[in-house]
Amino acid sequence: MSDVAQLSLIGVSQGCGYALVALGFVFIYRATEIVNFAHGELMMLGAFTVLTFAELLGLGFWLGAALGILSLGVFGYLLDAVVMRRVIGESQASVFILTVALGLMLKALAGMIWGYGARSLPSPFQTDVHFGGIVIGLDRIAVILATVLICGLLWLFFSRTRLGLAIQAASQNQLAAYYSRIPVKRLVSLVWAIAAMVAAVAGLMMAPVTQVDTEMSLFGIKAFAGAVVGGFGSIPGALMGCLIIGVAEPFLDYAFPPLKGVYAYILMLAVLFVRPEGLIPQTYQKKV
Amino acid sequence: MRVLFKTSYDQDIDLLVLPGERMRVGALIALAILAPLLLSSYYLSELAIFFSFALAGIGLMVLTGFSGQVSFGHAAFVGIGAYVHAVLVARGVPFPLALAAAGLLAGGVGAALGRAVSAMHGFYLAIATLAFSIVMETVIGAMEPVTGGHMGMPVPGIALFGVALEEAWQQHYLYLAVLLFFVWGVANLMRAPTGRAMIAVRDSETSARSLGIDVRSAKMTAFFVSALIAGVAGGLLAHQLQYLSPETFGVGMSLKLMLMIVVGGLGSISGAIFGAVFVSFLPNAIDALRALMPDGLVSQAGLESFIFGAFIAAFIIFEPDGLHGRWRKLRLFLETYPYYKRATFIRQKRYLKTGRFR
Amino acid sequence: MSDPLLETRNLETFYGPIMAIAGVSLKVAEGSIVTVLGANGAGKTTLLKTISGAIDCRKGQVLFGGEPIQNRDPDEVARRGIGHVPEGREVFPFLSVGENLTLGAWGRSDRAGIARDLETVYGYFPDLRTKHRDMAGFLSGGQQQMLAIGRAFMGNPKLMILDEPSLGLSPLLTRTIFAIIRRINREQGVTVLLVEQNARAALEVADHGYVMEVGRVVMEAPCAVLMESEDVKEFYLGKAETGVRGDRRWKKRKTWR
Amino acid sequence: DPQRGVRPDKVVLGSHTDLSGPLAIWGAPATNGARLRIEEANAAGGVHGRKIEFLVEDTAYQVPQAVRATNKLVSRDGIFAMLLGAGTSQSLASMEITDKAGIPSLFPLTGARSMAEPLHPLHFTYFVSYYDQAAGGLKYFRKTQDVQTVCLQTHASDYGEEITRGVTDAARELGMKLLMVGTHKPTETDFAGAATAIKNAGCDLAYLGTTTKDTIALHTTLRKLGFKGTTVGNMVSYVPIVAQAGGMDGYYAVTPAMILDPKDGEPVKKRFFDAYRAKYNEAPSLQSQVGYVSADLAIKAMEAAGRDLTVQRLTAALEAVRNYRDHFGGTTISFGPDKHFGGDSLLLMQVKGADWAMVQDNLPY
Amino acid sequence: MSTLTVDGLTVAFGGIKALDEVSFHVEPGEVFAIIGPNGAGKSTIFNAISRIYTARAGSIRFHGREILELPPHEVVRLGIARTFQNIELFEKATVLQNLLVGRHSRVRRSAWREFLFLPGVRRGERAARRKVEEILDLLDMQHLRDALVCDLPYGARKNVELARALCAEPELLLLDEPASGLNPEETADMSFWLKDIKEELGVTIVMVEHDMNLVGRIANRVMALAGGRVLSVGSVEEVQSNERVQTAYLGAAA
Ligand SMILES: Nc1ncnc2c1ncn2[C@@H]1O[C@H](COP(=O)(O)OP(=O)(O)OP(=O)(O)O)[C@@H](O)[C@H]1O
Ligand SMILES: Nc1ncnc2c1ncn2[C@@H]1O[C@H](COP(=O)(O)OP(=O)(O)OP(=O)(O)O)[C@@H](O)[C@H]1O
Ligand SMILES: [Mg+2]
Ligand SMILES: [Mg+2]
Repeated sequence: MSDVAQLSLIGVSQGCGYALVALGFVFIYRATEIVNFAHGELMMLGAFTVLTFAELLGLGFWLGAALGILSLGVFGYLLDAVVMRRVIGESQASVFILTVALGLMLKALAGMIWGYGARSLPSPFQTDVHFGGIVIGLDRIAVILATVLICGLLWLFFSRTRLGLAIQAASQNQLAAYYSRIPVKRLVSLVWAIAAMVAAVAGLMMAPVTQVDTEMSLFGIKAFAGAVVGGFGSIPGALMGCLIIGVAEPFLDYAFPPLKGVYAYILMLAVLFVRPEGLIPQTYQKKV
Repeated sequence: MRVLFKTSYDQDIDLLVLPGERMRVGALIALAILAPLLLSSYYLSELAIFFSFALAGIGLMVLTGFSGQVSFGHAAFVGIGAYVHAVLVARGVPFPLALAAAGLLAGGVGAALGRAVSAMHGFYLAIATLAFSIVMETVIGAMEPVTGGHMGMPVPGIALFGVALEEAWQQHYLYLAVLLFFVWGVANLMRAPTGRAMIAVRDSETSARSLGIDVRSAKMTAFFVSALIAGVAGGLLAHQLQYLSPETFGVGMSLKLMLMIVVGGLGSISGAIFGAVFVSFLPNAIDALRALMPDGLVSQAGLESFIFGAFIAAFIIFEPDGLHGRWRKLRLFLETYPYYKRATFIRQKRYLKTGRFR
Repeated sequence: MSDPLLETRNLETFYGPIMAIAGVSLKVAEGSIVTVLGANGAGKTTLLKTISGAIDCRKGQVLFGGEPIQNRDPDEVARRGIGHVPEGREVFPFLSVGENLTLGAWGRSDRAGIARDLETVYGYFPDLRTKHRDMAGFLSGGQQQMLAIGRAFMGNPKLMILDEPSLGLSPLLTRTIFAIIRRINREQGVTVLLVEQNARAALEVADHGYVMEVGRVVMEAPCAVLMESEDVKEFYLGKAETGVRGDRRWKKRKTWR
Repeated sequence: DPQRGVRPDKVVLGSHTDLSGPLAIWGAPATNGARLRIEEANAAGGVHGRKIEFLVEDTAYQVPQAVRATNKLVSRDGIFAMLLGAGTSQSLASMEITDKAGIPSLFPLTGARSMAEPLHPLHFTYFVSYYDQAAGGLKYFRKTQDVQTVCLQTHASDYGEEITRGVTDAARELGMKLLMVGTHKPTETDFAGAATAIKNAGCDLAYLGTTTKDTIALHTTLRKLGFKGTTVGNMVSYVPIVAQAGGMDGYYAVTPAMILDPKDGEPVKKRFFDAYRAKYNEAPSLQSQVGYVSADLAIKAMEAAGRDLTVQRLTAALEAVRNYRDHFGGTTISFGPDKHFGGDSLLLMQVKGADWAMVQDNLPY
Repeated sequence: MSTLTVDGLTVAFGGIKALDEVSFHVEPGEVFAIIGPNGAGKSTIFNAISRIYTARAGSIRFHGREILELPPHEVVRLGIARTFQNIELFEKATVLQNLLVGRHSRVRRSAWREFLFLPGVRRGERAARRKVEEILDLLDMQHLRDALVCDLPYGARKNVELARALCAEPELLLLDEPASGLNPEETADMSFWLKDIKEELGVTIVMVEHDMNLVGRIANRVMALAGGRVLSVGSVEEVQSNERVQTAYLGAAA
């Protein structure tokens, strides 16, 4: 019984970790319909930047985190203004490949700057919390809280603010958005900035779990699976899908150890076969 | 500009109508036939690997370029083909039969997958195929008695009708023949009703249905043909790798295949081949470039993949229609010279419109 | 006559190698309604898109209130006071009708004015009121057209550019549309540039007209004059004529004056 | 017929390695280390007056890339020997080509048994294999702690399979029970399920066939969930970050080489450390040492082979190496006509207070 | 027997009925026009016939054959082709390719024969091409044959869609606002074509149209729809003079 509680709790925190990454690219997708495969790399870059500020420059965790997140925001803004803006209107496959290429570049760049060895980013949340026979690290609880917070904020942003509405409009029909005086270019750059900041937060929060190195970005692939389960593009869907995967995984691992690592994908395929567009579908039959 | 007056429907049906086209394709084939005289065995083996990848790229082009089904797991079919082929050849099955079996089995798995995912669209499909390939990699790893598991298995040499083809030039002709056969076949398919149905499904499913196209079966056909070709490519590739292990056919290879067709230009057969040339020989080009770089930079680990990424990114930003598109423009420029207009080569502003409609 | 509110000088716009408009100059005086007629493919849509910055011109100028605005981003042009109702019902498909209209008022801060305009739009198009919570993408073709017009109206523009506003609307609504155009022009002083296939209605409501053929302006005159032109009558007003087979099936060559 | 890859003024060595993929953490520093040693040799006039040219091809851990790289090195660059090829499958595929061309494969960057087994005249490796590392570790704990039951968590990969065989065989031989084998993808980050399974199986010892990050994740999760048994891994997890990660105290690693301690004042070590840092702007890692040692071994063998360098002479010279000791305090290395695994024994290290401490030298396997 | 018999057709989205028990029938060889205010449910009728929407109740029979049991792609095989209100062409293909796809329901296919391009395939292609050229001739659009659809202006696309539907050699043609976006001259051309299609090809036409001029010129019977219900069916004059049609649709006495 306590095993069940323990595994569920860790599963929830792991699921929240996936969600934290997923939120970033769902956000970009929602706003630009670009599937950003380089999001994991942004997360890695965020972690390295925070590491640089906090450890290498010795500014301490909190200041380092703040500066790291801000730098990533600027980076995200520039990434859109310099690169992504130019490929608007290209086929989804091309844009996707572009993000893959950007990911390659970022990864190589990080390797050249910081090397390929893993580093650990000492976090202030290193203690464990015990209650009722189960234990969880404070860092895991921080992940859960951060995810809930960011998820809530993004959801409010899209559903309650005019800016959120405008961004969605721009993704659905950019020309019409322009005609409605919406400053599409600036908004989209802003979205990239925010998404990169969310990625940095994810990198920073997940660092105790994954350590910081160039391969950290692979964490993002399961986050993709989670977002797809939820219905790609939906914020609550992403949270739901990632939680499902996060919670199911440890139980499947426990019950049947030899296949650890592919359950997320098997689960996702199973969901997609039943609901080809995820739990909260985001595509619609065209009205003709 | 040159004007072609068509005098029969056959001219629209035939593959190569313009004398220029015929000359170009003929010259390319002639060059490929003469290659063993011109190239060392190193370049011939590079060519053989390139032929295998180009073939797999054509397979993916059928699926993604022509019928709009994005697959990020196509390496799985290459892997299935490679393993089936290698296992059969190792058990003494003649090369052509083994290759055919590899293609058919990969095609069968592809069709089954195609049926299962026929209701998925765009990105869902992409991620589903990616997941499929990850699962497939694990399955191959788990089938240890047959596939050698994660340790992998060696691939026997090629023997055709009892004759061992050990020389690079012999393999060269074999690979060239297989590649040309499938290029021809796919070109045929695309000028016939089945191919047009695939294109129709890509552009508008609703419309395709209203014209009597069974969308699901069109998708299955596309998956079948595409996976079959990828499987055959896998069989060819196996002999060049000489050693198979499951992770060879992982996400990295799938992305590389995707890269090839995007860089080449989605929706054209020559695009798949141009793209394969580009992606396959880019590392060689980067290698050559290294001679020009300062010493400290050259020994930087990861430089190759950075430049590789940069090339691809630049390509997509500056020539989103791919090499095929660039080639068309170049031809237009030459044909209309000196009457070309500068505006021809300038892109109008474009606007994103939602892809969330089925 | 005072300076025109909008003027194009010698505009040339290309799609790749295709020259879609070739040296178009026109003037829209402040407070007037100007209509552009032309067969399909004449370049009307291209002209309007060039004016509102949706596509770039290669040559020429677009002057709005005396200032050049060609090749700017369309949102900037729109902020200067040009509201564009595009061809082909460009609504935001996954937002509700209400949200679409709200976005039309982007950048306006006068709450009262917005609320009033919203009421006006719902008054013009009662269908939109009943559907205001539904996703715009699932409206019928005509309803989407109403929404596109309503959205541009919500922006309270100085100049309204309408690309075939009556497309797909019922005869009743078509008539309403023209009445609305006249009303906002008379009552709120909004200048209108109108492209319409329904030439008779357009010429009735407009002050001045241009006729375009394959990318060029071939005729320009006050509407009253245009209506009397033989060619306009022949090709745009659909003069009912009958011949031997009951219908006249051959075409007369266009001569333009 | 002159020897391929040997010219009057130079000898060409090649390497297919991972400078950008998942194993860049091995490939890059090892290549750097080797390069450092080779440049030293060249600065000292080369080997019998020949400068060593070291050609490195990045494979990004892809087999097709490794095959292409090998083809290039063999057919176009005409290398004399392959040094430090990275990755098991990559090296196996590469060796299919080099063997045919009669080119020796020296010290591939992997501990797979297949690198020198079955015995092949051209294959040499100086690591004790992962297989034997597992055996060595289990033997030790059987003796010292009377371990009866073992659990194994390892990669679903060739690396994991190798370890599984090592652990299975050793356990059988030593009369221990293997209670559970779990495998995971190398990229996994969460081990709650696996750790619970290990804990509930009640093993005395958990063998971790893991790499760096999953070692940390699995070990800390095990401890967090209250697993009391011994935890052991192999050389792959023997890296500073594993010790520094926090919560790793008590974790053992079996390794054939030792990480250089920068605070150690010994001049050889210090010279290496400073030179490496100066050249590559970062501290050397275990892999840098491995690269350096591999190059050193190769250079020593070439020197011993004499001015008339041929493959036969090289392999003969290698087979004559006895009790070679590297500069960094690793175990001794000896080769012989039927001993192409160079390592003579192992080291047992343990994490103590965010650092690795030696528990046992000369650990037999 | 009627060509098309629609009986009690009900289509609903959520709680709202877009069509509420609509019944009508279309006789062989006639032009049957459907008019009605925007959102009346006209396009929905077409979408129900071509099985894009699922009907909640009712039946649609074509020569007595129940359509609602068929999968969408079978409908055209019975001989029912359609156009779309907002144009659904294959944008990145040429006009010719679009029309050839239009032949899809009339050609025999076999992927492997096509892969090898056996002689039979070529014969089939030639035959399809001949038919397509006839249609191009009929609609006077040979000059557009090799143009890419995405480069065409609105009006031309409308015609391409009509041509594509004709390529299926339908017995019944469903046209959703064929004249919208056309100027009077082009509308006149359209009316001639529709007459030719009806008289020379013997195709029965059901069309949704707001241009009462066109309706008046070619329709044999008209059905007026509003709010998903039938207001009135009859000759053009009868329907036009119906009071409810006038208030709901025409506005004033037309
Ligand atoms: N995206 C495009 N690419 C290439 N050519 C185009 C494109 N859009 C329009 N054209 C061409 O430009 C010319 C003008 O088209 P435009 O759409 O402006 O005509 P229009 O007068 O609005 O016609 P309609 O009355 O049918 O709307 C046409 O010949 C058309 O073929
Ligand atoms: N897929 C859908 N989802 C929700 N509502 C729909 C859908 N399709 C149609 N409707 C609704 O059904 C009603 C009828 O739509 P339909 O398209 O049939 O109208 P129409 O008569 O063709 O009008 P128009 O002349 O404007 O094209 C409209 O109110 C529309 O909003
Ligand atoms: Mg137009
Ligand atoms: Mg309609």
